Amino acid sequence: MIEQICSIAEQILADKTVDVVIGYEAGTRGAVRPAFIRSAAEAGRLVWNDACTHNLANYVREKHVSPKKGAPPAKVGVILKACDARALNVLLRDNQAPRADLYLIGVACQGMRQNSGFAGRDLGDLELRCQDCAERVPAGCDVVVGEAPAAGVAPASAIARELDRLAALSPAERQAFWDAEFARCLRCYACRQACPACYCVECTAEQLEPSWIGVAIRTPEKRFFHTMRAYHLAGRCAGCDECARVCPVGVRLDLLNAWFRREIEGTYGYRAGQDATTPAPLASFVPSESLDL
Amino acid sequence: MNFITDAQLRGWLAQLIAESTVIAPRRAGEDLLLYQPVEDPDAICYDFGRSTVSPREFFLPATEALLTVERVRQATAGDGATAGNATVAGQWEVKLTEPHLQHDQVLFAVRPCDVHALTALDALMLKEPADAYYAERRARTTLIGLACEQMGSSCFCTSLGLSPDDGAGMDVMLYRADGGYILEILTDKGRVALASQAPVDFEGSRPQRAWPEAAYQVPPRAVWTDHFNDPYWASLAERCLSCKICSYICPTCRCFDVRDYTVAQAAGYQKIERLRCWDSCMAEGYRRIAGGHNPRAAKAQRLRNRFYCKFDYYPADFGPLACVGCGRCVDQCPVNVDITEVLQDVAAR
Amino acid sequence: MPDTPFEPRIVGFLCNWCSYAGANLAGTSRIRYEPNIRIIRVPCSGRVDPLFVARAFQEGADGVMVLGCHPGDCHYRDGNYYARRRFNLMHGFLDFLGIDERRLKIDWVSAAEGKRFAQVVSQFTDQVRDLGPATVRQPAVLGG
Amino acid sequence: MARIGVFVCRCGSNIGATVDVKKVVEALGQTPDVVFATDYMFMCSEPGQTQIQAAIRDHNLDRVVVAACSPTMHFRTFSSAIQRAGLNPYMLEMANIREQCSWVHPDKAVGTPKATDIVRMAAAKTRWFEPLYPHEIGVTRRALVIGGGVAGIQAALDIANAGVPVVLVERSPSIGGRMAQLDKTFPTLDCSGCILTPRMTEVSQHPNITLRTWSEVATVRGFVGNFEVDILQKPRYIDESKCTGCGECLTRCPWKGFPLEFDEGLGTRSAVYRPFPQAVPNKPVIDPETCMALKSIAEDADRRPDPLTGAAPKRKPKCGLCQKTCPREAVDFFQQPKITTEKFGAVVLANGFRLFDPTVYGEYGYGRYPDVITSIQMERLMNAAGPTGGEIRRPSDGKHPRSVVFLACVGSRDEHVGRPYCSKICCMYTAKHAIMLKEHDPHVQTYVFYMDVRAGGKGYDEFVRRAQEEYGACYIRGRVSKIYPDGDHLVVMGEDTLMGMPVQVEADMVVLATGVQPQADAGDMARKLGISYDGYGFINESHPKLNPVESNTAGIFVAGMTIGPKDIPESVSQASAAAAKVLGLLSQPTMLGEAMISAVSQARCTGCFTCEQVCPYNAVERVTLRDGRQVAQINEGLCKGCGVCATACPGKVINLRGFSDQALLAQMNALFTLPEVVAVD
Repeated sequence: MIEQICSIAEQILADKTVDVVIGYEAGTRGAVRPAFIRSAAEAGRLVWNDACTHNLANYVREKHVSPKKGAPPAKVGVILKACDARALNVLLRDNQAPRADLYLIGVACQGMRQNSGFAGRDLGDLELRCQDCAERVPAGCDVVVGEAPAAGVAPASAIARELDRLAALSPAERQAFWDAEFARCLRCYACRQACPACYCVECTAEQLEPSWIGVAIRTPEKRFFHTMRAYHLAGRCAGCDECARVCPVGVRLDLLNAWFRREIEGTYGYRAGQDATTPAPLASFVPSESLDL
Repeated sequence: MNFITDAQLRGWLAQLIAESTVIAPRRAGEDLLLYQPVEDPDAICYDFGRSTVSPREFFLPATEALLTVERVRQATAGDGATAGNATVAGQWEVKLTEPHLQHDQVLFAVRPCDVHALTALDALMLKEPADAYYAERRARTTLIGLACEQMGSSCFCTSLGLSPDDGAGMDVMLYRADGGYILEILTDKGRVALASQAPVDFEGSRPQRAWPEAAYQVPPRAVWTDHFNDPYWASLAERCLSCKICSYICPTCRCFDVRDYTVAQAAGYQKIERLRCWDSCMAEGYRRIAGGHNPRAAKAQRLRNRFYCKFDYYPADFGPLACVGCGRCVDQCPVNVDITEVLQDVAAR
Repeated sequence: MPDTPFEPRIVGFLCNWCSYAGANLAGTSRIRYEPNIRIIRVPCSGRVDPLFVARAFQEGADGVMVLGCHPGDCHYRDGNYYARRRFNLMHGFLDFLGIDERRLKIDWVSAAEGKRFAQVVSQFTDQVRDLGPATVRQPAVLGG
Repeated sequence: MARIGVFVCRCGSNIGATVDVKKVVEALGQTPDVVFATDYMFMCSEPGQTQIQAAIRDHNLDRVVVAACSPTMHFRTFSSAIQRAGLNPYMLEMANIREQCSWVHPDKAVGTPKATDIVRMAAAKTRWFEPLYPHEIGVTRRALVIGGGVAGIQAALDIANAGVPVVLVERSPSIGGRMAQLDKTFPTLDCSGCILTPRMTEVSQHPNITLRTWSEVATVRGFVGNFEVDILQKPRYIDESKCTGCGECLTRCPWKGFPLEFDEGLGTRSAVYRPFPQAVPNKPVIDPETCMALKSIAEDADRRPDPLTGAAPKRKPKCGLCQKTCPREAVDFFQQPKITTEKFGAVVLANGFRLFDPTVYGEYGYGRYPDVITSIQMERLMNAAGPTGGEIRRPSDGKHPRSVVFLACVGSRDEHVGRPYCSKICCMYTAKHAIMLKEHDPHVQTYVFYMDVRAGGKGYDEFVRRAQEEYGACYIRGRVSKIYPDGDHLVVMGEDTLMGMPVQVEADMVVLATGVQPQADAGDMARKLGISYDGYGFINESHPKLNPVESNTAGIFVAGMTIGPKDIPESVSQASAAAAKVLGLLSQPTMLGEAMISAVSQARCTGCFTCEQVCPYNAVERVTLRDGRQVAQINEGLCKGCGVCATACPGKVINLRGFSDQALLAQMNALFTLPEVVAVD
């Protein structure tokens, strides 16, 4: 598979289809990390394995690729897993990247392992999102490498089970659970920075007018930040769970987003990133639908 | 030298807990170890490598009110001057409050690197005019160190001339031994903290370990200066997320933001707090100035600043390096920006 | 203060054209209702950011009401349809975060429904009073 | 720092009796940024307003809170008062302590703290107020009237007579509408045609009116003062510029006997036809469904010009008699639909109504029994220009009826058919029919089954009484349960609820007084115009009392039955009212837009255009900044200030002026005495 990825990268760089290919390379201490390949000769640096967990759609937005203000956007080739491709669809839908400037290299995915992407850590079991994943082959790409893994992997739904467990608690118990989670949060904003759908020019959490949250790093502010972020991502979060992976103190941000995804899919039949055209569920309505509280 | 058994240690900690705020490492999740105030010696994690977040927050809290201003309307007669049937707002009394620690602090099982970091911070924070808030916390905190038994995979303190079992800066130093700890009282503060205890005298010296040799060289300042405009920084920064993980878990990062907030606004009463909160030079808006200009708008400029601050600016301005080789940022960076790799790359260019 | 019975603090976001007018009609008709609600007038229920509601709870509200025109009657044609979706989700999400769903009331009250306005407000107030003080109350520096 | 003045109104005892106003004033006087607080008996009175103005000057106030009644009551009063004292009129907030406090909480111990909270919240909100300036919008001095019935005709004439150009669009071949079908009008029994046709002619000859019949409004873009409308001209197959209306083609067309819509199916027409002799324009239309020539062209490509080369058809159309006959060579079988785009400053919608279809009442047998007809059919039978030349002959055998039964409220006041409202005109036209029948034939006996007689109006009740007393109409209060044929007559079974007994009437004819309902495409039209309509499809007025001819979209006015049931004088009055509104709007070269509208902070806009997706008024535009970023911009003429975009914006870069996030949060925070940023280092 990696040979194929490298040769595609080599080719599209050589024939100037793209200016840069965003893929994965080997980092220090056994880590895998995002790589920006700018010449065909470097394509051999690319790797593909079960630690390529980063959602590279995050780097596609113009500001990452053309750091100089006003420079024309680079043509970008990018390697995407199925979840990454959904996130990219959200960006396309929201006009955050022009499809014409992108060359999407989809890779059929066996699932990523826990601890992926960090130096000096041993890989664990499959990531929770990968345990649940029913869509292993990315859609809407210019080329797809690899084939769908053999069926038969029953989704373990660890995230869904946790949602159910929390739903069965009393509101006070749920509040205690989240207070403990948010208490650890450092407000380092890694969740936001790693999120492809967090593409705001200025985060609402840092705006001064209106100032929705002060700069204090205390539980009420943190709770409000995460409430706000989860709501803003409702219908935008495609479930790559980068936020949960990068969190240095293990806050269960995946659950917040999974709650909205489950609710939106159940109520409005919409999956974030299902395509690049369907309007966001919170920006559309059906006159006859009911208020179902 | 003394020896303290595990049981004695727990007894001592129980006493310290009763007298002061004891901050100690606790397991907060899989792969997650945090320094937190403890109420029970058994809640402490005694066997650990290094905490996920440095204990710096107990000297430079993530959020602290530098001062509180209250305006209270005077309840004196003739107040609320009335003209006809119109009431005009009257006189206000202003009250300022400064924060102080409620209890003395004990930081238990702190690692040598984190205390080296405090020493490095002292060069800035205690330099006259000293930061009164930091100074009070430093003065009222007893540091009980715990020597490392081995270096973690990302540790590189020895490359910076430090040692994993160095008791410098500690008030009391502990070295793990069979059935307890070899204990070294290093300061009067340490002696006071241990006053009520009677640890057994210990004949002999603390355990000597052979630590790995320095794996990395810190390039001299001139090299950093030469490479300021190197395209290396732009390519290194491509994968950087511009998050603040590295700064917030770092024992020497100390940047902050100060803002005033109204926290109560009632009839006849108003309360304003001046808050100092952590900030990070990695954040996009960190250097934005009035009018909107941002001299460090590009993330490459910001990421470069991190390393220059640690190895060039801080030593130039205050003496010590602003890095102690704890390796936290190496472990925690989600996109593998590895400070040791940077040291090698800069040296090699 | 065990002697003072608990009186909930309730914030009500009312759309200008229907529900606020309905509240006015309750007034002109002198229909009494529970006094706990503090009304914030907005042009449309579609103006009510669900985060206003999250903020209200954060800052000490025991209950929040969002009242708009009946679906199909929006002065701005579609505003309440968007509000309906937003609050359909936010209602459950706040509950997921630990804010009892019975503390948030979304309803439609027309300009003609003064009596119903009074009933909806009184019933909700009683319900929140029974639930007791909200536990999220954590006045914080959130900025304004 | 804001300098807020608070003025608490006692409203006589309306507020003063249940709110301790002095305490409210005292509490507000201690609130930060409030530099002046006072109370007065009647703030809205002249001395009250003067007091506010004096305080603004004496205390250098920059914001004013008036704690009194609802802003819907007096916002404008106080807004203009502070404006006269030199403040921007939007630096005012009204705290509603009357309708929403003193009137509903009679206990002072409850009302006083609540009123204090309400006023404090209002004061906190004003701290975030900024002066607002309504946007100036250029105005196109031209009006569009949609619908050529009596309302549209009246509106067009009134506007045109004031010197403003008008385009009148009518989708049928002639203007005149429903009124042209009528025989007489109640209660004066004027001949409908006699009073309407002169107006129709006036329209066609007016220098300021462009008449577009057989045309429809396709799309509407733009906003008040600046509408851009696509008008679809359907092919008439007769060149209007050549046709003189001589009618030669009508006499020669061999394809006859098709039901004539204008006669409600009682009369017939040929394939080329005009709906009625006085039609305006008096020019026929060829119906492609029934014309042999047009059918042959549609079926056979050889009879059409080559679509690519435009070469002449290889074969001639079939028939073509009209074409051969026409002395002006006006017949053009190849006419195509044509769309023209025109600009208007204002629109009057008067697209009328349709009558209820009574076949849903199976028990009445409409459609099964030929002698059960609707009232509009009765109009055509009575009309001298109608299918029977004004003789009342029943459809089945052409006999003159001797006994005629009328059923009122067919499709009105009946929840079961989704029409719970009163159609308002049926009582009157039924009485008119009872009178006219007797006038036509003194031997006729008429019966009217009714629920209530609703005859409110000048001379109306007298008219109904005349029908009963002078013309012997027998009014029976009750519903009809069944109608069935018996020999050559019909038997009507019902109940006389006043007598409390069943009744049975033998009738030669039964006339159903069908109710009024919106046009089948009323909703489509409303959506095209971006105006709101109710559950039936009637247009919602901007305000049912105070803005009865304005839609909720600025610049679009409504008149006549499209709003709801009404009679001719009411429709005409509304049309004139709408015309007056149009003339007012078009009297100035520019106008002021809304001030409380959305604004985008473009520096922070990500260009996701969620706002564009949600805006009900298409007020979001895309603009490209100098740095190449595409961002949103609000069209200040289109925005109505609903704030849906501000809420939907994921980056919170849209704010609604007057209801900004800051202002609303501050208003809420004041309740909890909570935080606001006062300084940023």
